[in-house]
Amino acid sequence: MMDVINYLFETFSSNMMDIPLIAPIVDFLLKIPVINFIVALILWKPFFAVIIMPGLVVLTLYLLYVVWYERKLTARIQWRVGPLEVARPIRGAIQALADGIRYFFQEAIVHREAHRPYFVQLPILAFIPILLPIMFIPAGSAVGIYTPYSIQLTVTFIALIPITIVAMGWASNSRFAYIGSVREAFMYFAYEVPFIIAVISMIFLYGSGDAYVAVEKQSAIPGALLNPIAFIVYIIAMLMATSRLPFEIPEADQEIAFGPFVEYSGILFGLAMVLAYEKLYIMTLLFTILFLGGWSGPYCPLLGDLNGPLWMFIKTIVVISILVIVRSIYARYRLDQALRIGWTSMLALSIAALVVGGALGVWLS
Amino acid sequence: MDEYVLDIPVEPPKELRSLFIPIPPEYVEDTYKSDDFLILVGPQHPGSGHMRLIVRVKGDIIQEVIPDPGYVHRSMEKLAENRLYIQNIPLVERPAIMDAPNFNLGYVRAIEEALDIEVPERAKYIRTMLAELGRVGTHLYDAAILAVFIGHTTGFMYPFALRELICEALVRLTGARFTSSFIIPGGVRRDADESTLKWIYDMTLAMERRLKSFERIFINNPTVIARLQDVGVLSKEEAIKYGVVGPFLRASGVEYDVRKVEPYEVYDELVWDMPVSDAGDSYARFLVRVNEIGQSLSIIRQCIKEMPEGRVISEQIAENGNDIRGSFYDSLSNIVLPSGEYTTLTEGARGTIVFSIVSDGESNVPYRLRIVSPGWLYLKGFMESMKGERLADLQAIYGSFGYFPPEADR
Amino acid sequence: MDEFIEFVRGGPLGPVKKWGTKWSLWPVHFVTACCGAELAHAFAAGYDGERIGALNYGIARQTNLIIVEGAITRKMARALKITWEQMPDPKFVIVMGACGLQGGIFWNGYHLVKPSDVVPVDFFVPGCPPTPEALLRGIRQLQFKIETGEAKTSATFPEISLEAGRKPRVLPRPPKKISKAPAVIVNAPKEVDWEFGQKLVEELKAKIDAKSVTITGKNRIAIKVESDSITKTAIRLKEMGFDHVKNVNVIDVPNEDKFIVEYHFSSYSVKELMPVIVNVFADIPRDNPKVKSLANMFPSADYMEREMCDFFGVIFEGNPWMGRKFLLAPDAPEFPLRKDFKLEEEVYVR
Amino acid sequence: MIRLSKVKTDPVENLKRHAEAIGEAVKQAIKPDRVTVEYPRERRKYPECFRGFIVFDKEKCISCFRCAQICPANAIQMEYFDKAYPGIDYAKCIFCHFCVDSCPTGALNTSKVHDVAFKSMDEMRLSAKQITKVPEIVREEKQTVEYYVDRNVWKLVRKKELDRLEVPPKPVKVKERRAACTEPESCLGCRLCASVCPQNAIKVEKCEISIGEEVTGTGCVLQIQTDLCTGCGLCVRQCPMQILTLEEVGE
Repeated sequence: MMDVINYLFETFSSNMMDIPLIAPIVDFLLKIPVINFIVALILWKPFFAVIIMPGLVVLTLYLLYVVWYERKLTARIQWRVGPLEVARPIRGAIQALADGIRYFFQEAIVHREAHRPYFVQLPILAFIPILLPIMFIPAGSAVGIYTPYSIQLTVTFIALIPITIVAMGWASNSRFAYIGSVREAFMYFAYEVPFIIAVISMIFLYGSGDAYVAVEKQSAIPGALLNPIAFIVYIIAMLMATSRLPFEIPEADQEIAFGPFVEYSGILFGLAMVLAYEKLYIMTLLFTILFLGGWSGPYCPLLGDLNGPLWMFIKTIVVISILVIVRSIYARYRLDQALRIGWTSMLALSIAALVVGGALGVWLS
Repeated sequence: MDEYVLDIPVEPPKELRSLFIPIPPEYVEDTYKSDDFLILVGPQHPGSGHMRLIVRVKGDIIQEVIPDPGYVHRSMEKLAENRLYIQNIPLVERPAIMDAPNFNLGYVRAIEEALDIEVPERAKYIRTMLAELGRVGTHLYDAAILAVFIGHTTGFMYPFALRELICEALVRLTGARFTSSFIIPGGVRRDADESTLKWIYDMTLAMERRLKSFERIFINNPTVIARLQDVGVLSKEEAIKYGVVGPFLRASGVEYDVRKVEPYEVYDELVWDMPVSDAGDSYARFLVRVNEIGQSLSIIRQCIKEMPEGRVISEQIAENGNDIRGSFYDSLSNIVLPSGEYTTLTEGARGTIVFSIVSDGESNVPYRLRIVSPGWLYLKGFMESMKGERLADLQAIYGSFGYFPPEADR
Repeated sequence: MDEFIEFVRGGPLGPVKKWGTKWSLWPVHFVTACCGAELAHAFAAGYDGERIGALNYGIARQTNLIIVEGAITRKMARALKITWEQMPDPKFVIVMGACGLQGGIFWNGYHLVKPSDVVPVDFFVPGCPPTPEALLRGIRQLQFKIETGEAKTSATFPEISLEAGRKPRVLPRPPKKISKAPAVIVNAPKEVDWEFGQKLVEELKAKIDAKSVTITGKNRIAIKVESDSITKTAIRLKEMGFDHVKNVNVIDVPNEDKFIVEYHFSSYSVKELMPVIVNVFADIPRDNPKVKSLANMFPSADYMEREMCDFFGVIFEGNPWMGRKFLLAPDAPEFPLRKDFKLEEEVYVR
Repeated sequence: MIRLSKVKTDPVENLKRHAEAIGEAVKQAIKPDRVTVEYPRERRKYPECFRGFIVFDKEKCISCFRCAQICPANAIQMEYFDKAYPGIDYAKCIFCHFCVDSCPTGALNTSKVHDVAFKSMDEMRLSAKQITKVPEIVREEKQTVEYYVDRNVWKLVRKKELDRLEVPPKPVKVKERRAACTEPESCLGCRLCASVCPQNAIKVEKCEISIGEEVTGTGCVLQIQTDLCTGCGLCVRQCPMQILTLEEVGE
């Protein structure tokens, strides 16, 4: 038993995040039994990447931030104030927490017509395709599982998310949920092909599906400037994939009353509703790696290994903060219009991006 | 490709057989047999207020829409037969409270026509101004609802912010934000003072500036144009056939505005234009109203500029020239109309309002008061225009008609 | 399970739950009547209810507050009940507007239900419509209620002492005067200066087999016909350019034992006829109220004929919707606009 | 007439429109034109003609029933104390203020109170005793807001002061009136006027009616004590023969 623990401790401590800023504290903690094991586990690079940064903990903080920020920014553009009174000194920043708590304690109704097991499981199951890509997305030296195909793998897992949403709609067994599921499936068709082609064009450009290679290649010029067409296609595909306006078609609350999520309530709805934000987070992480130079940024020696994840997180938050503005600018397209955009202009653009990416890739190599 | 029909015995869902769904069971069965789908939109639905639409879709294409109105039917016509003429003023305002001055004006004009009351000039100007304020307010309201129906929340907030100005103007004039009950037979209840008029004048200019923001972010927004253009087209012939009214009729190319064809109050003395479009689609319906807002603001400014001094209530009604306070009951409670039927047309914001009072010549309550609101008149055209469109267009067309069920159901 | 619920309510997590619920009162999008306009104001840029944590949102399952916006009709009451039942606990109801309280101006209407009879109500906000401030005050009071567990009216009315007196034997007369034997004349002639009208009347007289053609005012003409020749008249009018029906009206005259059925025709396509309204009316017997429908010829008359059938029980033969309630709830009283259906009378003395 | 036509939707136009919309949003995000009244913390200033909760002045009331009878919602019902005073049911009141305008003595007056939430409908049925003063409401505000417009801008002006909610009573311009009998000979002697008079100012006395010198029967004579009469007009409205009127007094 002790051997196993010792072995694990050795494994963890040999591959720890090296952060000079908190090094004395870590060193001190490592001397205490039991706690040293926990500290080593937390600072173990794969664990740190998946659970702390850019994984679960940061994801939760991000969710609280982005929901509040989106509401606040929208309110600002709309001549009003947005969430405020819940915590006036910090401009209502914990509004999302209040909503979350309310959802958590609210009754979760499973209606009679629903397919009970799936109806309850699916919002939780949907976390799997959200968390899996995080395991493969590296952030500097913090990486869950290193593989040279991390970009391809991430794209694959992202493609799984709509399936869970469609399944939720099916399990709800309601008219609007049904229509919403069909719309989700259609939207999937609209963005997936241009999205994958855009990613492939970047892989061509970098000559590898390895995130480290991609970031290294962008050390001089970021990918957004290398292949701006792919950049645009990716952004639009991201809006479509995360059902943000103007492509908020599957959820479309005024048309089909939140589509697949129409019957969800309480904590289940809370889980289902943040799916889109989580998806946005994952896709933006990938976006940062592909187009914005990933975790590269001015190096602060005090932070050591934390530099990479931190820069990546900052870039992601900035990108998302800019992206959420579209919510207050655009109206919702119709399904057929979105499909038309996907299969005409976006497909054409993505193929152009492929050509550019291929040519540049050959030239660069 | 051949179409295959599977002859599977279909069991229509139980909830569609309820007494409260006003369609025959055969229709439901027929729908399910022919591979269609029935969707009930409303009454509790984020994209439909207070009414139910029974939508029959084939795939994504709407085959037929059956309205199920009456969710806000508040028995106005019956109540009117039980109240004094003057007590009916708040009642007739309630169908569309954002357009209250126009409804109020229509009803009061019917009484004045019966009694041959000459309204003082100043009162006429104030009434016209009120009616136009109501029109601007309603158009803004409808624009906001249209915006939220197609998912544009900023487009919802801006007009409602601008409506605050209208409400403030109404408060300063009449004392109430919405239901002013300000127009009474023979004039208006109170005179408008100079500072209020100046405030309203400035307000129209400030509003025009703010409307520019709205124009940039919503009216000219390419997603909005994509959603609305060529959707829910009513040709001129169809519009006439279904008896569509108001801006929706003008959007189909018919040059009909009660203010032009049968001018009342001071509309024939003011300079204004009637926006007409030939397109007949949702965007034309919206644009016509946007243009009307500009015209109405101009009318309000002209009213304030040209408003003469003098009484605001006719001598036939009250002795106090500028304020009915104190003698309201004595002057107005015992109105008896001569026997006959009196019908007035008024151009409300959403179209023609028909008030038809039947009096027996002895009672001081109407024998029968028939209110035909614009919503009720264009409901048929609204339903027909949705045929053949996509399901997502239902909300866009709904919003473009500015359909307000309380107004239609009365 | 009950123990678990009890634990959540009163256990150590209770205050957290209360705090979350207090600052996250999301009203469901349930528009019931015209107060919805003020509700929208309260949540739009002018007042922005989102400030105090209330976000107007979607449907019942995801929200925890119903704001009943004014009148609840017999038809809507069912929807209100269903919405209430769909909503997960804890849930609250605020009723705004006089119509939702005691009926307001529609207090004796035949189609109204009090929301407090349908669902338990936490707060009532008076006004017609209430100002957005009043609605926000309702939400504020609800927040206090969640926090302290005790509902409080947000105003106190200072009372002066007065001795109760006796009701006198004779109470003042109600102001209403209603004729016992009303003489209903739809086509009362009126002298007006209207040249085109004279010409039009001559033309109508020549074309239509009418009992009488009268000018009842500027731009208004009334034509009295037999009940079975309404269709014929309508065809003639259509040929002349009257292309739509503005109004279908029925007047109940019980003391003459008849209904008067009116169709108001007007024109959009001929410029001179635009302001003119031609009222074609006919008497039909009260015990067998049947008349031919014009819905096929004039689709604009369709819904109004259905409505009149609801109100008076007049059968428009040929309209496919006869006999099924259109505007009224299935449980609404039969033919409420007939004169023999009486409403509750006003009371002026407590 | 303004003729509108279809809008062009070519890509160049569309790009321009996209840019305009995004530009507007970015402009607002940087420098917002906020117009929100933060209600519980601040109160919007309403003008004095605002129709809010009604305040009743008992001293001026003449129990004329005009308010109760004009009320379209039948929210006002009279209660008998020493006289009949109006009680208001705010569960029905629609704030049309027909009653305030009908009151010939100005006993009813408006106030700026409008934001009240009640916990039950019984509490909303206020008696005349409770409406004599402006209700004390929960006020959380620190400042007052006013809408300011000029020809270019619309903005909020905030002042660090609390708005007064009562409105000073405005004088009513109605002349004082007294009941008078126009056709004494038509009087039926039904005594309805006397029994409905809140002041007991009308006395009906039997008298003999004579034509020439011959006594033809007994009739009644109305004696209206003008010093007691308040001019409420109840008798005028009650009289089945409509022989009573209100006459203006003096100057």
